[in-house]
Amino acid sequence: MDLKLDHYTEGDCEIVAVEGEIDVYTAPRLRELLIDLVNKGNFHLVVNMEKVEFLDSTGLGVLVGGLKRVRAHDGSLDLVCTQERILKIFRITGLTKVFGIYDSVPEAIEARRSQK
Amino acid sequence: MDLKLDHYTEGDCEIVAVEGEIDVYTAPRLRELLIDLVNKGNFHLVVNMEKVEFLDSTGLGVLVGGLKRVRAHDGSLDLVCTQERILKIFRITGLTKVFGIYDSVPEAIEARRSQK
Amino acid sequence: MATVELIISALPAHVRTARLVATAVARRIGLAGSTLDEVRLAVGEACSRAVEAHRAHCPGEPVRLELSDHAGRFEVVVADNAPGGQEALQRQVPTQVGESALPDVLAPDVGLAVIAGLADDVDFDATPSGMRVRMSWPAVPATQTSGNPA
Amino acid sequence: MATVELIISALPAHVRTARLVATAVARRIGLAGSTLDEVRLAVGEACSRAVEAHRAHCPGEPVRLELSDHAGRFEVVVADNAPGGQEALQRQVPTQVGESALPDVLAPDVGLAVIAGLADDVDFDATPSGMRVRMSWPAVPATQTSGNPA
Ligand SMILES: Nc1ncnc2c1ncn2[C@@H]1O[C@H](COP(=O)(O)OP(=O)(O)O)[C@@H](O)[C@H]1O
Ligand SMILES: Nc1ncnc2c1ncn2[C@@H]1O[C@H](COP(=O)(O)OP(=O)(O)O)[C@@H](O)[C@H]1O
Repeated sequence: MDLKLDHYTEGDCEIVAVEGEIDVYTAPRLRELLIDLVNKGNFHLVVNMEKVEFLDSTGLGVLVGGLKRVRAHDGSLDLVCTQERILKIFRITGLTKVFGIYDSVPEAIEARRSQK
Repeated sequence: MDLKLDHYTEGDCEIVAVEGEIDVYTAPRLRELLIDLVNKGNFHLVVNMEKVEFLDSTGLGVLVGGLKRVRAHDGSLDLVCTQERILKIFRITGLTKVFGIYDSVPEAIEARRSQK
Repeated sequence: MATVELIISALPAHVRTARLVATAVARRIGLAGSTLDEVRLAVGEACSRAVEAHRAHCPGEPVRLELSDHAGRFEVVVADNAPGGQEALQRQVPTQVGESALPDVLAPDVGLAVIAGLADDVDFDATPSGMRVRMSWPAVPATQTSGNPA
Repeated sequence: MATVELIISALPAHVRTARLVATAVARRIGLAGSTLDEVRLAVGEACSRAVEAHRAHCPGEPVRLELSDHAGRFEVVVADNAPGGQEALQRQVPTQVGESALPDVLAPDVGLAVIAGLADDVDFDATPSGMRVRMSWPAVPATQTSGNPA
């Protein structure tokens, strides 16, 4: 129900594993984590959303904010998501064109590598 | 969440297996089943409450009604229940003294047999 | 956490909505385990009683539920507009259903006895225009339980 | 099933209570699957928006939610007392966040766009004294789904 956040390094990416609900109540914690990671020099982020049960526009706002931040350092913020109910809100808002959205963490890392 | 009812014969007892929530919304269905069983000549009932998640005084009322009914035919209505949160309401209302409450269906059947 | 108010039309199905809300708010305030079971059952009893009373006397009017967290306590108030509450309270809530006087169906007053047996603190207040059941439990400060152990 | 009304003080945690109630009532009315997800998200968006607007303008006032089932539709109305709704609607709800204009945080208007994209039917109504978001979905007759298959 609540939000669970975890992160670990994989190659030159920092993987952020999110579990639970990202809404107006929990989004501030995700925002803090993203800011913290960027401040510590992690400019290539992959947010794994496979265990996200709920995401609203507040959560989208935090992801967009994170993207702006890493881009200021020529970085990237990609997403891993295959859940239709989560993808829907990205589609409604047109954000599927803004984020790289991948089917798995290895795919996201691989895509990042080949873009360099 | 909702109420699931099942019943089967075991020796001279009819076992009623109840699953879910017995409250003001679902209790009428349990009442109907008990009345129906008694009308069909089942006067020794064992209600298995091990999978009951919620029981309120409406549900208690249905069990008490069932007990009155079988007693009118010199029958019995015993309960199987080990869940503390369900037993609590029987204790508060003093109904632990009115119903035979057993730890398992075989124990309830055995107790019935030895009482004859 | 401040107040949540729930207003339900007098239908048995909505008693479940009321239980759901009371349990969810209580859990968020930090109540857990058997206290949460007590809240669920006591709120359910109060709402069933109110809904049944409305169905008998004023089926078109809604039942009100107020949940709040103040002075370190989680408080639930269930208020109905049906007459009969005073009489029910004067009948002296029977705490125990005797073997000898086994009723055909339990009197609705048994619900009141159950509430009295469950709530940490309870106050029944009836006038000819309705009854208010005020129940409360000690609230665990949310900070102790709201954090994620991860 | 008739009306349920929920009145929440303007706190983010209560948005979850509102989602919980809306989802539970919708499910009981017979909504399921992706429609239930739409209800949860649209109601969440409307309540988040209202709660944030109250926090900015009138933190002491509550947000109201009304759930009803009539004429074959499940309807949810979220009403707030904060100003600014008219301006938000006049800004012409952007349906798509463009790559070029990547904002620092999404404007609260995006919530309105999400609601418009999710609800089967939606109606925004704003006055200087507040905004009403009325959303509805076709309701499956309860008889089709409420029975126990067992
Ligand atoms: N989807 C739902 N619709 C209606 N009522 C529900 C729903 N989910 C739970 N409830 C009610 O809310 C109460 C609390 O449920 P819940 O918080 O899930 O408790 P638990 O997890 O201990 O079973 C239950 O008594 C149940 O009646
Ligand atoms: N105990 C709870 N306390 C607060 N909110 C809850 C609780 N349970 C569920 N919710 C909220 O209600 C919504 C619906 O929950 P639920 O009916 O359990 O959906 P699902 O079973 O599809 O996860 C969720 O978005 C969640 O935020």
